[in-house]
Amino acid sequence: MTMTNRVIEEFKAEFKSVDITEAPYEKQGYHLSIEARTGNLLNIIDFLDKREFYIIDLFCVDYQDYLELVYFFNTHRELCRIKVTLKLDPVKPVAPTISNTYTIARWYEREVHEFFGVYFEGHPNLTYLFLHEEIGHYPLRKQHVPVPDGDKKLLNSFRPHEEENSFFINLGPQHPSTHGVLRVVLKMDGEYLISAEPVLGYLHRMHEKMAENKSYMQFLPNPARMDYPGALLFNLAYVEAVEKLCGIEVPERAKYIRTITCELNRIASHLLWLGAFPADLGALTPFMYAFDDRENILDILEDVTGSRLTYCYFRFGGLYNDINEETFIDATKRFIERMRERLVMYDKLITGNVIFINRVKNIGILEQGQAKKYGFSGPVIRSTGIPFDMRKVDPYAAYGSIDFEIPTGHIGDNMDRYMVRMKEIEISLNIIEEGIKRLPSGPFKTEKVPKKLKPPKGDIYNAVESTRGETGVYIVSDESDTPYRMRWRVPSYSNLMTFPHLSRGVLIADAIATLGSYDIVVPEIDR
Amino acid sequence: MRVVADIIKGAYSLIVGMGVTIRAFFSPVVTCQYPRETVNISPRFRSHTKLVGDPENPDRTKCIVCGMCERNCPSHSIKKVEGEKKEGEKKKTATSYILDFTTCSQCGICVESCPVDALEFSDDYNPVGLKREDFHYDLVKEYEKRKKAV
Amino acid sequence: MCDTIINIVNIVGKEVVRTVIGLVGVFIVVLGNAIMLTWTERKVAGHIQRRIGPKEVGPFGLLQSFADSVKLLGKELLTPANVEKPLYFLAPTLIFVPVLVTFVVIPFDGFLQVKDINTGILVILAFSSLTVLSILIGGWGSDNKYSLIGAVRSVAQNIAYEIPLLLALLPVILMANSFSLRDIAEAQRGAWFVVYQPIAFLIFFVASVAETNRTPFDLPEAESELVAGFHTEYSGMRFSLFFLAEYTNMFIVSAIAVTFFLGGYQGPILPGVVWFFIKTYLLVFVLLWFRWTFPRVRFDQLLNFSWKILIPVSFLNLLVTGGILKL
Amino acid sequence: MIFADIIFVIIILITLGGALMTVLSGSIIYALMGLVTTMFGVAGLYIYLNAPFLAMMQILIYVGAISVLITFAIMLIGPLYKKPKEWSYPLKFILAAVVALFSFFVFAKVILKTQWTVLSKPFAISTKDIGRLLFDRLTFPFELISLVIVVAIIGAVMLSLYSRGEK
Amino acid sequence: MGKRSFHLETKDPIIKFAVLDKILDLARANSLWPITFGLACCAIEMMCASMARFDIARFGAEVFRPSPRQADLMIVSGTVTKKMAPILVTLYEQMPSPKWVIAMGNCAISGGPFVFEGQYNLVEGVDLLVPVDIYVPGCPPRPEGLLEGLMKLEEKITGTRRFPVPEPKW
Amino acid sequence: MTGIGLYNSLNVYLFIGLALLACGILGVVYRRTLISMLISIELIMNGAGLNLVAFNRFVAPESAYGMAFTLFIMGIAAAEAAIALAIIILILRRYRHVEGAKLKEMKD
Repeated sequence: MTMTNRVIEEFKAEFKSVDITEAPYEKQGYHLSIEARTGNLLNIIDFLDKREFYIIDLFCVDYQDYLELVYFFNTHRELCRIKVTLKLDPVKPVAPTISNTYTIARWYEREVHEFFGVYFEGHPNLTYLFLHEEIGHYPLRKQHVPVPDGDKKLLNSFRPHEEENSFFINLGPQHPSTHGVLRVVLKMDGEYLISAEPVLGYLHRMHEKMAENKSYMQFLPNPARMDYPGALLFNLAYVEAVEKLCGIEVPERAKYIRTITCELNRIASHLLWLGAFPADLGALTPFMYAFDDRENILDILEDVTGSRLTYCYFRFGGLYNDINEETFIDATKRFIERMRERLVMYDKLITGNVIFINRVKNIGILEQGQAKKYGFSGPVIRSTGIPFDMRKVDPYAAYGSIDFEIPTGHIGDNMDRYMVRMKEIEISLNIIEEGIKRLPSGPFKTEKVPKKLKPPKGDIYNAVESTRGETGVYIVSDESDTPYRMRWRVPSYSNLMTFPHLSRGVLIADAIATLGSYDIVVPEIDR
Repeated sequence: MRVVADIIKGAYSLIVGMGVTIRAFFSPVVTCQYPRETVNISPRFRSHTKLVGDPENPDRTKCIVCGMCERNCPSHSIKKVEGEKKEGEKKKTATSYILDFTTCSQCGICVESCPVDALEFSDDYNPVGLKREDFHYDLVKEYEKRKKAV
Repeated sequence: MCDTIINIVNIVGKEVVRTVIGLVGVFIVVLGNAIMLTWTERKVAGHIQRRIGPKEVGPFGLLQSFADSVKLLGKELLTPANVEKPLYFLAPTLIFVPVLVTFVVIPFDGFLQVKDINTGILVILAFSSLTVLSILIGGWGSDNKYSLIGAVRSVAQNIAYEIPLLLALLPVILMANSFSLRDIAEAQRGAWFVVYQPIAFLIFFVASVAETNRTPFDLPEAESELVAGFHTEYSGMRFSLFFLAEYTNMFIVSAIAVTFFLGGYQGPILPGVVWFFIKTYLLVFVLLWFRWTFPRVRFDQLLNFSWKILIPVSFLNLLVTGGILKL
Repeated sequence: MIFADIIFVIIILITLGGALMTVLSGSIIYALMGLVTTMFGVAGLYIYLNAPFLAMMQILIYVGAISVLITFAIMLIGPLYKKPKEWSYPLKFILAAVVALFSFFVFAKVILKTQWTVLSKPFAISTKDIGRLLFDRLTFPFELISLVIVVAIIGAVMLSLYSRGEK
Repeated sequence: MGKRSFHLETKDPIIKFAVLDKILDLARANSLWPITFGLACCAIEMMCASMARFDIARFGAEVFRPSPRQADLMIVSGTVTKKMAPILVTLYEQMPSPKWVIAMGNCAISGGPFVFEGQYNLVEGVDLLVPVDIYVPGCPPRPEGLLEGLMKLEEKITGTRRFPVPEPKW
Repeated sequence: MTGIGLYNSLNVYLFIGLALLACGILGVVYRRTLISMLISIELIMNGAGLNLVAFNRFVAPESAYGMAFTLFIMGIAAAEAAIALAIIILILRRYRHVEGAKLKEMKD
């Protein structure tokens, strides 16, 4: 019996009055959908929590007549995505908070609050997370709804009161180790952290709002700007979602090229992290070596896609252009050989270094039990020992036909996160090698794609494994040529939010090592 | 005894690391000295777009002023695509094609959507300027300049 | 008129004239060394990272440090609003005193020494504590939390590492039977003390890396944690003084290590001063090499390393040396 | 040797100025700076007294250890006491000044009254002599002092451990 | 496009030491220390420019200072949002003069591809906040673009260009 | 031209030491925080050391007792500072201030 059937049975037994409907997975990207009401939402959440479901995402859609809160759940053992919806009154939207069960919801709910004006009863700290003082309306509502006075509780204007034994430090937005413009308000006692509170939105570029103003085609360059180190993977998530929504078939060759270029991009992204992580610990030379290797990938990818960083290469139904077969395969093979040698060098320079080991081992330990509370993914979850990888769980592109292993860690400390990523580079090299061997010939793009895409009414959730974890895109279509609502589920967001938990009572140096080990990309979090 | 062994092991790992760096110290540099030499840039490199000349009539570009690129551009970088119909020709001839490169995202949608393949990416990889208006290119004029240079 | 001048010269005496000339020489050496070292550091860093480093400014980029120093001199002298002005101004000046004083007693050659003081090493150690003090008041006066944390770290680190530093020097002082640096250098005519005291040399070298705040012990200015540490709020000239002091300190600890363990100016064929500089710069190169290879240790690890390993080992070393010498 | 005199006077001024700064300045950190100045002055006086070893030890111990320790403590006390009120009511100041001046004049009288038997022999005590004395005649006090220091260190560590445990 | 609130003015000093000024200008042009201030995608290309392949160190500009007090050059590499704007201005003001700004990438120049009607969080061009000396367009610009910008800045400071001009490509 | 030889007179040193003592007493009595009291005590110690060395130099130039005892004073001063600071920090942790006059509890 599959997970889905079991859940249906158990759910029907427990909730007689609530409907649970099966959704066509191929069309919508989730298996079950439940329509909850304010009264029974918490019970449903409890039901899911008991069955080891983790929360993928929480967001809101404004249907004008009503607001709909959407909760997405899945399990780490087996693919079973459940969409729970909750309809709210658009004038005075109030919902119960689920942050007592799922900790990550604390931040998701704050986000919904500031973008839609939904109030969450029982939320411990319903302040603004992204927006700044000047914005006087709820930006993602379809109509202009002004924010009532006294509701704009901003961390921006938050002047933490100093206590006798502690003081506050603003780590960022301009700080060498926050990898961009993240701000973390640290409450410290000497060198020890008492608590940490991330403040986001310094790079909020309104991607989700922008999507509602652009056609499907015109949104293509945007995903690459969300996660610039792994641009192709975000591109793929978006393109595949739209393809599923419109039912566009992709030729085999395109699938393989997508896989190969994505894995190259993954290595490039991991190399960027491999440089930045020791740099956070004070070693600057690996940074240069990693970038040297990365340049090699960029050369290959530039020859394919035409850009060095923010690729806009995948198109609905295929690719922008075919690869240049001789040069590409040759260069890739040479790169694989070189990279394998370099990995040995990195082992000598970084992995074996006693100072490095002492700095990362047993620091920032994430337990398996927290995985469902926070919904973190990618190398962060694999480091805790859970072999959860979207490429394996829900194969897309050509991953289904290529065999590869999933590296896992043991205790989930910084060292494990480091080792998992290093191992992933190696595995990516294997995947690329395998993909090149099997690369079929044929067209690189389907001909049948209409110039103006007008997908049928409905919604879709599609997830890929980006370099940082599960990247999902949720699109609501209303038959026009622009998405009605587009939501991005980004892995760094949930990964980062474990930081307040991990940084309690540790040294500032350890906290920074932990922050570095997440490999966060701020534009992706801020969107 | 374990402490001593740890110290020795640790010191050895440090020496191994130093070996890596000193080897790098004596190996050749990988730098490309930019203004004196340039990296081989792929022909597919995407900079701003340029107009392609009509092979039949080098005085005009291939552009037929259909406005597809203008409509499809994600960030409305293409402004003022205008042209006139010259006598004796079937298609319109572009007289001005203004590209605001400062909002372009080099996605290639304009190139793709052009029905007559009049657009191409140029190789202008290092543009700099002193004001932002420097990058409002008139592609027709640029085409004429290029033609003169050849 | 003429009388008074002669009088003054008489009163001042040869010794003072010699000292003044020596001080001027020291000043030139300090500046030249710092300029040279900044260039070397960037060049070494470049080649370790397989790039070129400074190249376009002057031949081989040799004028790079000059350009930097001229630029820093020409910068606006900016004083942040909330600083404790007297402390803020005093710190960069104070950090320069020990640097100048220390050079007075270092024997560059048998005859090339500004002044041989019979408590030479004590002078160096005594005045080097001023460095800590100036970092402290600089960090304190800056009214910046990052500076303050950097300063506190610096003090804890210096207190912890001054002890093994001293204890590592003591066996050599015992063997040479003198505090004077020249006597110590002369005592190594036969064999260098590093042969008898390899452990002391290692301890001294590690401790001196910590004393100069270099990677892997660069916690007071740890970039990824504390922005720029204690000199976050300093700019222009004042910052360049910190910069200068850091590079001169690197030279000084290497020079002391050379004098104490590597035979000072002793060496065949070449004149002593050349040997001295060769040995010193080799040690400086090792310091640079360290910096561009290792990550930074953590604060508690740093202190533990000193209290739990360096100090007991150096005590043991001292005891054994004393025992062997006197029994 | 007029120069020596001039420098001597300067050193005296430094010493006394530092001492006054120590007691009269408004904030602890300036008081500490005053103390450091005084210590340097006293070290200079030691050099005039033909005791360069003592001068160096003075700087090494007082500046390098004690004042750094005190600064460290001030920093640990933290921003709370960055500018504590050092000036209490003037009556107390007057009282303190009276006490200080009184003791000054009493001892001054004593100094001036007493006929010191100043021997005009050249003073030639080297570091070696001090060392000999310390390990010969004064071994017991020397060991006692070391004991005191060890006890002090242990005590300080215990105290700080106690305070940490309490938290 | 919003109105510019900054106009670049050059005031002639009353007394001029021609030679000294020239030396100072030369020194300044050849020792531009940037502040570590990465905003978005372009920050990666900025890092690339300082890495082994392109090595900005050859021009003496690799000394990325984390503290604005010690920096001369601010490379605004990425999108400036309204929430970030006051911080950017603070950082600019904390830099001691003479100081320069390079707007790197289309976002910094004009808001780039993120400009659309109804946008609520974007500063459309960093030149609305601080005076910008050099504009380097691209999304993101290649590292060569940044190096070229650096040389253009040197040209702007000293008045002459020391380096050869690579062949223009179109 | 010879100087007055100010530095060759015992009384000068004694008076400097005395001045340091007076300053120290002034500080100890009137300063409020414990740390500044400690600093004042260090002043007194300095004065005492100076006196000892001066007597050694002028009254008993053949021995080194004065100097040896000055060294002892330094050692004591260091020990005293360590203990005192530990106590001060303890007091700070417990009473949240370091003002001597307010410490009533200790008297009981």
